[in-house]
Formats: sequence, structure tokens, C-alpha cells
Amino acid sequence: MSKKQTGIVANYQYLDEFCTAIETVRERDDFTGFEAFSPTSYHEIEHASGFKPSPVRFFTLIAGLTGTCIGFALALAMDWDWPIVVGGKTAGIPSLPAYVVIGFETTILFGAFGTIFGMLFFGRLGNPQAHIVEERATDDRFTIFVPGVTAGSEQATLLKSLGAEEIKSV
Amino acid sequence: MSDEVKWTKSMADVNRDILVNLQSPHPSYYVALSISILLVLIGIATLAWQTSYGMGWAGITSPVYWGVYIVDFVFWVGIGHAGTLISAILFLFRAQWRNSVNRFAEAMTIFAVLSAGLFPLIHVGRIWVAAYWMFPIPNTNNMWINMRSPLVWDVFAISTYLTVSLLFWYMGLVPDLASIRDRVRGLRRFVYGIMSFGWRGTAKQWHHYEAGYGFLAALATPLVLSVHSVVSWDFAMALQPGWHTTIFPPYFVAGAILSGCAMVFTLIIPVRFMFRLEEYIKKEHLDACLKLTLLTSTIVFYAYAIEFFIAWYSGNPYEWAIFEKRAAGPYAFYFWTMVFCNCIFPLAFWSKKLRENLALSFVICILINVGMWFERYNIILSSLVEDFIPGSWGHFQPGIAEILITFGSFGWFFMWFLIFCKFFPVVSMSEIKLIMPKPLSPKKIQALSQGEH
Amino acid sequence: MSDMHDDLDFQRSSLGEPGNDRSIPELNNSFQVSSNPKELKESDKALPTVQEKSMDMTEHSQRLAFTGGKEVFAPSEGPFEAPATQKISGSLYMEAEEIEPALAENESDLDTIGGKKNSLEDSFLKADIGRRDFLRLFGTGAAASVGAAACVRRPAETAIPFVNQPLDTVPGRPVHYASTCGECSAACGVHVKTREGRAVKIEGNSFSALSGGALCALGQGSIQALYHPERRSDPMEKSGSGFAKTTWDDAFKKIAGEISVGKKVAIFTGPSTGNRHTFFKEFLTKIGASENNLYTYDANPLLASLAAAYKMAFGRSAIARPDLRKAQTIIGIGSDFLDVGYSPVYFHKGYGISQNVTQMGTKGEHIHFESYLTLTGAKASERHVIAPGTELAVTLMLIEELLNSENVKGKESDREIARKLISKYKNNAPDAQDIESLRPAIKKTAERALRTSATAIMCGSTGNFDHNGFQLQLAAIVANCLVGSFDNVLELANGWFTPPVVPGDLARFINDAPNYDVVFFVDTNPFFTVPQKTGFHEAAAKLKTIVSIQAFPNETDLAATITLPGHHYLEAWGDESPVAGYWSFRQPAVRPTSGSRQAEDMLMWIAAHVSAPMGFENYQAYLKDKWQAVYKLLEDKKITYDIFVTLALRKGVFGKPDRVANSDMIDFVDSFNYTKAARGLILAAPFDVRLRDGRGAHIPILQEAGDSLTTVAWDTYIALNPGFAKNLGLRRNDHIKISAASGAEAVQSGLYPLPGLHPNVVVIPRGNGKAKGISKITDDLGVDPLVLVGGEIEPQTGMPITAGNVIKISQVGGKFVLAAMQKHNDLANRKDIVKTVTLEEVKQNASKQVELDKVPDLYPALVQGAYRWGMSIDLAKCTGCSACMVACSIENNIPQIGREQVIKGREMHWIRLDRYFEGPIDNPQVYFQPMMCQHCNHAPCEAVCPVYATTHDPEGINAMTYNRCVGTRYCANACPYKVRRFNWFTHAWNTMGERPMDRNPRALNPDVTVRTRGVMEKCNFCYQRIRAAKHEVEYLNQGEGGLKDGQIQTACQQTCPADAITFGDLSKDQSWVARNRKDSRAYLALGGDPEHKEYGLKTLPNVSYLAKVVNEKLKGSEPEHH
Amino acid sequence: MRILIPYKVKMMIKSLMFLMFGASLYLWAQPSYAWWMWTPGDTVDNSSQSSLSKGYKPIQPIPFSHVAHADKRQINCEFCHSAARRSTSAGIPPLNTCMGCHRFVRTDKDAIKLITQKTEKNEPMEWIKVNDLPDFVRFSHMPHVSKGVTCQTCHGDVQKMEVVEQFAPMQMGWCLDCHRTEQKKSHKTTLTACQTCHF
Repeated sequence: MSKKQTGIVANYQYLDEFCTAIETVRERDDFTGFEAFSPTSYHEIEHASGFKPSPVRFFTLIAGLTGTCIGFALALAMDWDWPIVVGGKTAGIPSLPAYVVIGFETTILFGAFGTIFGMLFFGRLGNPQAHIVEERATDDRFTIFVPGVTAGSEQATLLKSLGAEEIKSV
Repeated sequence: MSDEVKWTKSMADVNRDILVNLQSPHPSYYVALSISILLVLIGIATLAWQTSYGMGWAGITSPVYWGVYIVDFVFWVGIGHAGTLISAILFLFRAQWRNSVNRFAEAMTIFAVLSAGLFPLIHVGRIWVAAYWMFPIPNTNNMWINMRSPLVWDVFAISTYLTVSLLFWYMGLVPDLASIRDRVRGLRRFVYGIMSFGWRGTAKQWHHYEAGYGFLAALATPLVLSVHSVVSWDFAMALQPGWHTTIFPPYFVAGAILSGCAMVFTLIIPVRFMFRLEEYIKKEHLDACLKLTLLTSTIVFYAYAIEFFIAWYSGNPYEWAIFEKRAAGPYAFYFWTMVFCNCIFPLAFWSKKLRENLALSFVICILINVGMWFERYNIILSSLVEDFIPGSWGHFQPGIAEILITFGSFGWFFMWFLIFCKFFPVVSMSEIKLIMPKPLSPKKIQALSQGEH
Repeated sequence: MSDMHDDLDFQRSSLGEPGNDRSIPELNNSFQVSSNPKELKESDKALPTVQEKSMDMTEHSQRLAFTGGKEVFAPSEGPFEAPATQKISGSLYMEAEEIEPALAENESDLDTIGGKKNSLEDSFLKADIGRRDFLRLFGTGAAASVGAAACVRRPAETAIPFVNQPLDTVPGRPVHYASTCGECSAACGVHVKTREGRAVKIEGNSFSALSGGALCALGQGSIQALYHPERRSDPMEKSGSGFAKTTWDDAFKKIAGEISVGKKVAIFTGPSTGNRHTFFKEFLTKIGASENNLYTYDANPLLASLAAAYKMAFGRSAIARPDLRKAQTIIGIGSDFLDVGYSPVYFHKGYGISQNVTQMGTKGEHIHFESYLTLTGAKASERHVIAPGTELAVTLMLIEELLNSENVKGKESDREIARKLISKYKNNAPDAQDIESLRPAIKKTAERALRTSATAIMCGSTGNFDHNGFQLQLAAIVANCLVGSFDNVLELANGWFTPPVVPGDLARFINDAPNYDVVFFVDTNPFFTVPQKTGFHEAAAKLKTIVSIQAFPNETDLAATITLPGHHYLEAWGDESPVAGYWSFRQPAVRPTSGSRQAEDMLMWIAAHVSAPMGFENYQAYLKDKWQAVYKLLEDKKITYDIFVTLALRKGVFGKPDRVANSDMIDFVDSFNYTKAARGLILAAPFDVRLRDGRGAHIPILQEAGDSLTTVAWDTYIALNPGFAKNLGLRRNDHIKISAASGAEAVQSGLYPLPGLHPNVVVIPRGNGKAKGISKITDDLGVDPLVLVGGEIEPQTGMPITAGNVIKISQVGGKFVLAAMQKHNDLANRKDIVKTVTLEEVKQNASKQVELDKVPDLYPALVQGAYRWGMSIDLAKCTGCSACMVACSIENNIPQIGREQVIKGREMHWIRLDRYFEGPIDNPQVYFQPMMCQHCNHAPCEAVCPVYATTHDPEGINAMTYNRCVGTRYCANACPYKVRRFNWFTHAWNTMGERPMDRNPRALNPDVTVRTRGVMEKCNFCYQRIRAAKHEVEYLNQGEGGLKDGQIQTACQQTCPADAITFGDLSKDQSWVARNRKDSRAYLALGGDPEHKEYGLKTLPNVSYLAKVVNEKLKGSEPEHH
Repeated sequence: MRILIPYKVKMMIKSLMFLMFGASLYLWAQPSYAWWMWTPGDTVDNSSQSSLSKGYKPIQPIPFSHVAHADKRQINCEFCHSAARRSTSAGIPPLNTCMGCHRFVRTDKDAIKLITQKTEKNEPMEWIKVNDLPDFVRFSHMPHVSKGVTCQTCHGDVQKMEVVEQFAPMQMGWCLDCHRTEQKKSHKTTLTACQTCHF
């Protein structure tokens, strides 16, 4: 995203009006590419946006299972490389109960990393040039950004009618 | 619970009030920070001294091969537990009061684990090879580590715990860092911008964020329970009477959460004062925290009792001898300190009145911390001093190095914690907004109140 | 040939041939390298003049040459010494720096050694450095860093081969020299293991008929005295209040000058049974003095009193040799013959056989009467506590009861003397009523003594020499006659003990001293061991010149006008004849290590300067001449004289026992005077088991091994009866003062309530409390109880009376913490640590075999290697002498850590001697349990190590890999036996402790890695010995059919005088150790009760114990006394 | 509320903290250096450093040529290193071994003059060790030579080396390569037991 998109920003003070606005605009064609911003994650917004369950969970699952395998494989590979007898027990399969801990820990570790990467990936994060359309969006205002329209457009009027506090063009 | 909370502030105040610490905390902050740094320097110097001459400068001796360092280690790992508990488990339980304290509870977790992580290194005799053996690459020996050793489990557990806690904490920080970014200019904006990963707060991001946060919480939950279990296996896997019991994992976890909650409370009070957060960390939240403390205290009380019962019931003479000596031997002082601090004093929290008395609660929480330290002292040392063969019995007295390094670790913990408080929002701004009254339009409120009637 | 060993076996050809001409390893230095005896003499003589420069060379080359490719020495100079750098232009070492001359120890060093440049050398070795520094820095393994800037570090070590390699030296392989121990007059045979010219270990000579391969703690520890850093290298002369260095020539000339004035010369020397006293007499006559000017003295009163008693009773200069092997009943009265008798190892060996528990449940009896607990008493099957000073009364009552019995033995004439003695005693029986309560016990003892066919009655201790000390020996002779022990157990007619001292000499010297100008004090320390009040010190102070020749500085040196450093016995020539007719030769095992000289050579030199040459070039030649007499005993003349000497050295003892006809006892009753025992609190000042009269005090390992009964190390304890102490309101470690009943003399130390003491006795061991300034080891350490002793001298023996003095106790206040290694003294009712059985049980289970290894296990059995090493320790045999601890420390380079650290509990002994008291506190049952790594098959320590530093060897050994260890100390926690030791400091250069007990690198065993700080260590069954033996058999084809049982001996087993330790291969059914493991008495420590399907901790140790045999099992233990 | 700390005080505190930090660093650095240099048994450790030892080629006191002796004149290794078969150490020949021939041969060379001089003065030759194992490795030549491992297996073609250099890395992994193969062949379990080399 080398070039910043232009468009309008509608700020809402109230959550309920904001939700109504999202519900209204997401059905409409002339709002393609609109983005809704909120300072925190209200479930109302999620419902209004009508998202499907997040695919992050698959990242978690796959990474977690990979972790399990790596944990056990690590321990067993070390044993296979040099089976050393300690405490009267041979290395390898007979010592498997001890490796449950290792397997568990790597499951969690990999799972956590998988989740984070999933979140970053789907959230398109790690973006140094993120387009900050409205600074108050991380403070106390709910914001809708509609790209490619101007302040005087039909869309702006609609947003205003849905309770927007102010309409700015960026 | 948040229904009962009387909020005097609105969502619009949150950022302004909380971020005020980025500019000017109370002068006592600087006093605390310099004391901490001094302690750290003393600790570092002591460690250098000890490492260059040998472990003999600590009080550890035969047969007490593990001493105060391991006590500190377990203590700090225990402290670390409350953070993840509050942020992960209470998140899954949707206990809303956690939103006001979770940020610094998590920070506390990280810095406590950082402190804890130092102790195995301080404790080993040859610190200069320990790190290499644990990560033996390039492996010119063709030899790896012993995955059957509880200490290796510890390495895995603690490092996983630290990493996951760090991820969890940082993930929570991202929206707040974006808030700061949007509030500052110049270099700081650039730095916070980098740190916030370019968070914009779109509904989609929030959607994935919520999912990720939930899964992370779900992963962290068993982790919280496992870390101290693994730590407890350091003891339970040895044959040592007084250690070799199956009750250790739950007992340690309960103890850890107790100490963690008490530490959270101990930290809230000054932080709340220094950064003027009385309006955000409300009395009701503190009350909930104390209730959790009370709950874990009773679990710990039960564990102590059952430990004694099993020692007696098993008919194992070695086991019973240890417990007899714990309660009535030369180390009885530590035992009774532990019992009074961890089990008896917290009983005051049954009374709502006493819970509301912040000064008293603060003192009791500090006593719980002391008691938990002595619990570890008690478990580790009283078992080691006199075990199987009477001919090998000995005594223990902490050495000067151990005492200084213990203080150093407190300095280390508080130093990081205070630095954190200065540069990051102490209270999770995005999350506290969630538990505040929703910013609904007057129309909607009217409609709602009509609907109620 | 010898009666004891008729076979001339050369089986041990791996031993170096310690021949007469190759007995000193020739090394590369400017000494004459010789292959014939004559030249060697030359070099010995040349020694004083060249040693200055060359000694260093020798030592360093000894250290460096071929230590198996490894330099194991820790730098002794200190941790932060600046390293030197050397110019080496290798591919990786680009940086080069000149060494700074300032690094040399001083300028003159450089001038004399490094400074003399050799142009040829220069052309090859670019860097010009002082060789001394070169050796010092590189040789210590300290690694000079080269190219620090390039961050590449490679320690450049040098390898310095011999110039002329001696024939019997193979680099990396030890050479053993046979010799004779010189620490006491018992003269045990030793093998000295040397590596590249350094003595690294002393072991008993297994061919020696006297010591049978064993050695006591003192003998084992004496190697530390050889390399003691505080040995003097120069003669010293008194100047003002201190001493000044002088040269040998000046010192000799001065002495010679003083001697030639009036020929008023005397020699005061220690005990010897060989040619030493003869030589001294010859010297004295040669220079024109009388041979009566020789005075012999040993602090051990037994030597003089026994000699005097036998002289009086039989008119002969002989001491009966108790051959305890034959004794079925041993009766000890106030005796400590096992721990500090006059031949502890010999007695141990015999005692072990006498008291051996057979599988059929038979065992010799040992009944002991004593007033305070000794190791001997602790071992007795029946022990009676008597009032101090009543030993003679008890012996007389025993004689009375023997006479009353109808089975009484002995000749009628002897019985007559006995009757006369009893009637005399009855008329003035001063202490009889005190011991009347003991009469039933004594009567029973008398009956038992007469019932068995062989009985020995051992009386008199080293510490309790009271007014009746001499009479006690006379009474013992009578009693022994009545039980028929002469020529049955006590050999008097066939190979008796030669008295090593002449009784009465001390008293004679005090009288004669004013007559002398010059007195030589040779290897004796009367200024410490003779009480002040005897007048000895005053008499000696008037002497014009006191010449002190000592192997190690002592109080006599301090009192001397000239001190000459003498040889340690490992550097000296000598001989002993402990048993009449038998000879033990002593040859040097190493080159003189500190610039000392042989005492006799000094005297020869002096004699030559008084123009009365002795006629021999040196003492070696003198001895070779004397030994011709022994050679004549040899009937097989095919053996040349040189081979004979080799052979005799190898055998340890050689010769033919002298025989005389049995003689009758002389009636001595008229001169038998009974002195009434003093009443009140009585002092007993026995020898410390290891330090003896103080001769071992400067040896760190002996201080650190500690007293076996109290486990107090590095201190002098004051022991009281626990009940008595309690009544006084005193507790352990209370700082108390013991003062003489009259007079101001007092000693202060910590209290140790020791069970088994008579309430009236106070035990303060001798050995410590040495004068300040002798050694940093002994400075401010302990007290000397002799200050409490009166000045009386027993007239017949000439020995000072050191016991029976009345004393009083007062409290100083506060604590004086004794460095007691064991903090808890009873078994805390634990059943599977020390097990006991009665003889009845042994009899019942005679045919039973136990299966200790049959333990239910979920896991598959381990793959075993060719061997399974195991050990068995017989608690019925162990006497707690602690020789094993010392031997182990020396063998395995175990550091000594000093008093402060011992108080903290950080002693490093790999083998710990646990001591438990059980039963009544006034006369408890004492158990000793050597506790070392148990080498568990299911070792709890192994699984917990994160880095595999401790693993299971396929041959059953719990292996410890030091270099892998990071020091988590988890293994030590997991070990239920607590036998792992952690290096809290790098003791080799630790300057934190207050005493320099640092190991001298030269005395380290090059076969064992030296551990650094932060590393765990423990017993490894002396793996270096196992490997050496395996390699010997596998690769050198020595010994057919593989390893033999008993071929590998661990250090502790090798030295054990009681033969309590067995080591071997458990996988061979018929090996000794495997049979011991199946013995009905066998059990595993913490192994539960396998008979009842309780397996304890299930650690399955490869070390098994054999239960101690007791008269009756004690139900529970007395409450502990802290 | 913001408290104002005077600039000078601030700078003082700052420099003091800097000093203390520096001091603590120094406290660390010196013992670190000491361990590195002086810890017995740690001098040559298993870190990557010592793999650089391969090819180590120090200048010896005399330019002794193995090519001239072992290759051209075919003198057997064990003629000089005679202890190899019967001892832990292979042994560097004593000077009198050299003098056995060089009393008569090549006496005009500088190097021979030096060893003659040294022999006469009874002074040893100080060679620089090329193949050097750490102190905690209890290597023994005896079993290796007896089992037919050639000298060249570990020391390389010394007979081709004008100046002797280290041929193999001489690290534990390198030792194990052979020991593991041998163990698989002979089933001698002790071949890879820790105590075989470390005790």
C-alpha cells in the first residue's frame, strides 16, 4: 500500500448508531472497500459486520500438532543418536512417559506462535505504512472509512443520516 | 460484576488518564526506580564475586545442595502465575474485573519469570558452560541433553511460559500501542508505530484479534497449570522425603496463584497511587482480587493439611520424620510463619469490611508473599537437611551471597516493572473500555430503560 | 629364606625393579646419571652443591615429562597471575608478543637460567624466554594465550622428554618402589607408586608379612608431608630471636667446630629397630664420645613401658609379639591397640582374622575394659566402662579370678609369682572396693579366657600412662602367663618385637644434659611431646648447641640453634627390624624434593670434619654393608647380593625369626608398687588416631579425616560423658576450660559429649596445639593437653606420666564450634541403614543365600558389559580407623578444605565414615559404616542430570563425567545416600580458606582429573585402576585368562587394615564379592527388608554391606545427644 | 505533577549510574577472563574454538623432519615413540634415542649440534605439543595401538609432514565416529560409555 487511499471518514460517538451504520452500508454496492474502526472490540460490531468464524483457529491447530510432533521427535532423536542409560532405564521408547512434558510444552509454544502469526496474517498486520485514517478511532470514536468518495457525496450524506458526528475527507 | 461498578469516568477519559504516566509520574516513582537499580547492581556484583570464586559463598552446603536460589526460583515462578491466570483463565471465564488489572498482572508475570529464569543460572556451579550444554550447537560432542531430567523439563516449561506470556502480553498491548502512536508525534510516534505493527483497529482486525486472543488464552490456560506442576516435579521426581509426593503439582499451582494474586494486590496499591488510577482500578476489582486470594489460600491450607495426613497415613518413616521436624524441629519457625501467613491471616478476607480496608489488605498480601517465600524455603530446605541417612544430616544457614542476590532479584523485578510502567499503559486501555458502560446513544439508553420497565 | 614367605615369586613384574642401583629414578638434570651404585653415591654427595639450580629443573621435568599427554596440575601461583605470551608463528597464530622479563620471579633467575643465551637455541626458538617461566607458565597447564587479538586461544603446552630415559621407566606408566614406612616404629612395608619420578601414592606392600598390604591413615597421608610446601630446603641458624638461612657447609663447619672442642656430644633420636641407632652409636664412638650418649625416645609410652616390663619380667630386651590371628579371646584392659597401639596395622590384620565371622556363625571374642571410648573398645563384643586409673586394679582382679579358676594355665612358677603378687596387692588394695561391682564380669571374663585355647590380654594405652602404667604391663604379663598365651598368642621366644627405644632414656637425658655441648635431635620432637614440667625443656635450654634434624619443621626446630632439613622417609635410606630377625629395608622412592639431606649423611660429613671419618661414603653404603649380615641368612647362595636386596625390599620383611629358649618369669613382685588411683575428674590424653603425638598434625588430609568417634576434624575436642555434661548444664560445642587441679595451666576448647565415657574422665586428644610458626596448617589449631600434666616421670620407663591427673572444668561462655562432620549421632530408628544380626542368627542362616538383585521391575533388564563391578563392606570387620578416607583422598586428588568449610559441612571425602551410637549412652553399641557412592543400578541421581554428566556404565559403575557437569547439584539432592561432593571452590588455588591446604601439584595423581569449582564429584570405584588393570590384561597379555578376582583393588580396599572392603566382579559367581553379596548377612543400604518383600528405595546398589554381628539386637535407640 | 530535577543533579546521577554499570562490567570481565585462562579442565573446551586447532603447526625448537626419518629412512614410528603400545602416552623420545644415531650421523647440522649440546649439558628438549587433549580426557594409546589403529588414523601422514601439524579435530564427536562404528561391529558396550574416557 504505497499510496494512501483517499476517501471520507465518518466518526460516530455512539456504538448503537455505529452498528446500524455498518449494517446499512455493508449491504450497499457503493460502499465497496469501506472499513470500520473501533477503539475496542465490541461484539455488537462483529455481529453487525457479519463475519464468519476466524480462520486463525486452523493456524493454532496445525501449529500445535506440529509442536507435539517436534517435541516428541526431538527427544526421541536425541535418544536415537546416543541411547544413554540413566537410572536403570534405557533411552528411547521406554522413556516415553518423560517426554510427554516436552511434547506438551512444544505444543503450546508452537500453538501460540501459530495463533499469533495467524492473527497477524489475517489482520494484515506488521504493516509499517498503515493508513491511519482517524486518530480518534483508537481513542473514543467509532469510525467508518469509505475509500474513493468525497465529503459531498451521496455516501457521506447517508452516513451523516445514520448519526455520524462528523464527516471528514482524507 | 461490572454492573455494580460505579464508573465516574467515561470512555473518552481513558486514554488521557492512563497515558498520563508517559509524561509525569509521581516523584515516588523515581525513588523506587533508583532503589531497584541499586539492588540490581548489588546483585550483579555479588554474582560476579560468587561466580569467580565458587558457589561456596552461598550458604548451600552438603546435604543442602539446593538453597535460597531455588527458593527464589520457585517463588518468582509462582509470582508469575497470577498474570497468566488473570489474563487467560479469567478471560475464558469472562470475569470482567480482570480487564482492569490484567495488563500489569501480565507484565508482572513476565518480569517475575525473567527473575526466575536467572536463578537456575545463578544457581549452577559452572554458569559458563550451562548455557552451551542446554543449546549445544555446534555439537562437537555428539551429545545432547537428557530429556528425562526434570530440569530440562523446567527449561522447556519456563521458556515456553515466558514466550507465551510475552506473546500474550504483547498481543494485548498492540491496540494500546496504536493508541499511543496516534497520540504522540515525532520519533516516539515512529517507535510506537513500529511496536504497534501498524494496528488500525478495523473491525476485521478486531475480529481476528479476538479469535487469536481467545486461542492464546486457551493455550495459556493449561500452560499456567503445567508450569508450576513441572517446577514441582523438580522436587517430586527426587526420592527425597518431603518432596516425593503426588500432591505436589496441584499444591504448587495453588500456592503459585495465591502468591501471584497477593503480589498483584501488593503492586496495585502503589501503582494505583503513583499513576492515579483509582478511577479505573476500582475498589470492586480489588475486592474480586482478594476473593481470589482467599480461595487459593484455602486450597493451599487444604494442601498443607493433606500433605501431613498423607505423610502420616503412608506409614513411611522417612516421610513422617521430615514432617515431624518441619512442625517441631529446628526449622519450625519457617513452618509456622508459612502457615500463619498463607492460611491464617488470609482468613480475614472472609469479612467484606476487612477486605475494604486497603491498608490491612495490603499488609496481609505482603505477608502472604513472605509466607509463600517461606513455604518454598520450608519445602526445599527442611527436606534436604535431614533425609534418609542420619550420618549425612546437616544444617543450613543462608550465605551472604544468597541474601544479596535475593535482594538483587527483587530489584531486578521492580526495575523492569517500573520501566514498564513508565513506557507502556499500565492498564489495558482497549480492554477497560470494554467493561465501562457502553457508549450508547441517549435514544438507545432510553429505549433500553423503557424495555426494562 | 624367610619363614613367612618361602616362595620367591616374581609375579608382580609390573612393579619396577627396585634394585639397589636403580632405586632413584634418574632424570634429566645435571646429576650424574649412573648405572652403577658407586656413581650414584657420587651424585648423592654432589647433591648439595648442584641442587640449587637443578632442583627446579628436576621438579618441573618430573611434572611435565609425559603425564600421559595431560597436564592435570592446577596452577599453584594464583588465579590472576598475568600469563606470558610466546612468539609462535603458526598458521593461526598471527599475533606474537615478546615475553616481558618482569614476569620472571626475580632478576637473578633470569640471569642464571634464562639469561644465558644459546646462539643455536636462538636460531630456532624465536622467543627468548626464561626457561623457568616457560616451564612454570606452560607446564602448569595454565596455557599461555597467543594471539588474543585474533580471539583464537590455544594453550601451548610443552612436552619435555627425558634426556636419558631410565630403563624401567615408560612414560605414562607408574613405577612402584618397595620401601618401609617411617612414620612409626611399626615399620610397615610400602609400595610407593611413582610417575615420572614423582611419588603419587603410598600403598601397603602386600607381600609384607607384618602389614599384609595394609596401611594406616598416617602412613597413607604421609605422602602429603613429602611434598609439603612448608618443608625447609636450607639449613637455618639461630640469630637473635629468629632464624637465618645458612649454607650447608657453614652449618657443618660450625657444628664440627663445636664438637671438636670438648667432644661433649649426644644424640637424641626417635624410635628405630634397625641400624640407625647402631650407626649413631658408631658415630658417637668415632668422634670420641661415649655410645651411651645416644638417647632414644618415643612419645608413645607403650614402647618404653613394654620394653621395661619385659626386661623386668624376663630379663630380656624383647617385647612379646601378639599374634592376634591365633587368639580366640582377646581381653583388652585400657588398651587402644587397634587405633594407636605400637603396630596398629599388624594388630588390625590379626584382629580381623581372630574376630572374623564365619558363615557357620563363629567368631572370636573380645572383652574390653576401659574408662573412655576408643576404636578398639568400640569394636569389642563386650565392653565394660571402668573408672579411670583402675586398669591395674581390674587386671589384678582378673589375675585373682584366673587363679581362683581350676583351669588356670601357665607354669607353676608363674602361678607362684601371681599368687605372691595378689597377696601383696590384697594387703594394700587401694582401688579394690571401687571395682568390686565388676567382679562378676571379670570372673566371667576369666572363665572365658581359660575356656578357649588361645587368649591374649592386651593392656595399656598410649594416652593413659598413669602412675601404674608400668605396673599394668607387668600385671599383663602375669595375666597372660596364667591364660597360657606366651608362645601361643604372644610370641616371645620366636620372632618377638624388638624394642625400638631404650626405657629410661628420657629421664637419663634430663639428668645428663648439663654434660653436653652439642646435642643432635634427629627425627624426634621431645620439645612438643614431653610435658613442660618434667624439666626437659629447662635442661635442654642450657645446652650450648642444639642441632635439630627434622623432616618437617617442628617445636624442636624452634628450640634449636641449628636446624638441618632432613629427609622424608620416602627420600631416605634406612632399615627397620620390627620383629627380631626380620628386616625391612627402606630405599628412596624419589629424588629429594626439597633440598633436604639424609641425617646420617650429615653426621658422616660432620664426623669427617672432626677428622674421624666413618669409613663409608654415605649411609647407603653403610647400610649395604650392614645388610650383608642379613644376606648371610640366605641359604640359597645362587642369589647375588644385589638381587637379595631387591628381593628383600620387595618382600617387605625378610629374614629368619630369632629364636630363644623359653625362659621363666623372674620374680619381680618386690619391685611392684601399686599407686592409688587419683579420685575426681581425671584427664585422659590419648594420641589422636591419625595425628598420633603430633607428627601428623601438619598433614592436611589427616586433619581433615577427623576423629572417627567424634568426627571432629581440624580441632581438639574435649570429650565428657553426656550425662555428666548434662548435669553440669553443658551442651555440645560449649566453650569450656579444663584446668589442672592445682596450678594455673588450662586449655580451652569446645565440648563434645561422647557416649561410652566414664563420668569421671575427660578426654582431650593429643596431636594438635602445636607451637605457632611451624606450619600454617597447625597455627592456632587445637590445644595440647600436656600442659595440664604434672612433671612426674615414671622411674622404670623414664616416661612422663600423662594421665591420671585431676582436673577441673569451668565454662568460658559462648560456643566453640567444633568441626564435627557428623551432625547426628544415632540411627533415628531406621532399620535398613546399619543392620545387625546376632551370632545365633548367623548360625541359623548358615546355608541361606540371599538374592539382593531380585527386585520386581517394570523395565527390561539392562544390557551388561563384560563385568559388573561391585563392592562389599563387612561392618563386622570395619573398625573405623579411617585409613580408607585418607587413601581415597590421596588416590583421587580430593581437596582438603579446612576447618571453616568443614563446619559448614562441605568436606569432600568420597568415602564417608558414618558412626552411629545405639543403646545405653554410657556404654553404647558403636557402628561404623563406610559410605561411598553405592553405584546404584537404578540410580536416582542419573535420571535427573540435565546434561548426562552422570550416567550408567555398562559395567555397573555410576559414572561421573566432570567436564560435562554444570553443577546443578540435582544429583546430590536426588542421592539418598548423600555421597556426592560438590566443589564449592576451586580448592587448588582457593585463597579464601585460612589455611594453605591447597594441593601441591606435584603430589597429585596424574591418572585422575583434577576437578574445578562448580563440579560434582564422587566415588567411581577408582576407575583409573580398573582401566589400567583391564588394559594390562587385554593389551599387554599380562595375566592369562582375563582379570583375576582381587587383581583390581580400589584405594580404600587396598589400604583397609581390617580387610572389611571387598571389590570385584559381581557377574562372576565365584568372585569373592559376589559370594559376599549372597552371604546371609548381606543387605543393601536403604534396601528395605527383601525377605518380607519390602525393597526400600529400590535403588539396587552394587555396593552391599554385611550386617554387623552383635551380642543382642537393640530394640530402639537412645534419644540422641546433640 | 512533575518534579523538576536540576540539570546538574540529573547529569550527576546519570554519570554515577554509568560508572556503577562500568564497575559491575569490570567485575564481570575480570573473573570471566580468569575462568577462561585458569580453570583447569576448561582450558580447551568443546566449543567451536578448538575445531580451529586442526592444522595447528607450531614451530618446534629444532626443525625436526619426520619426512627425513619416517619416510625416507623408513624408521618405524614405534622405534622412537616406543611407549605407545604399552602406555597411555606414546612418549616423545629422550635425547639419548636421538644421540644413538646422531652421535655419528649428520653431526655438522645446527640442529644436531644443539641436541648434542643439550645432551652434554643434560638439558631436556622442550617440544611444543601439537596434539593436545584437554586434561579431562583420559586417552590411552595402549588399546588403540594394540587393536591395530594405525598412527596415521589420528595423526595423519606424519611421515609426509616436514613440520608436524594437527591432522584431526580431536574432538569428542570425532572420537565417537570411530567408537560408534566399532561398537556396532563388536557390541562392546563400553566403547561409548562416558567413563571410558572421562574419569
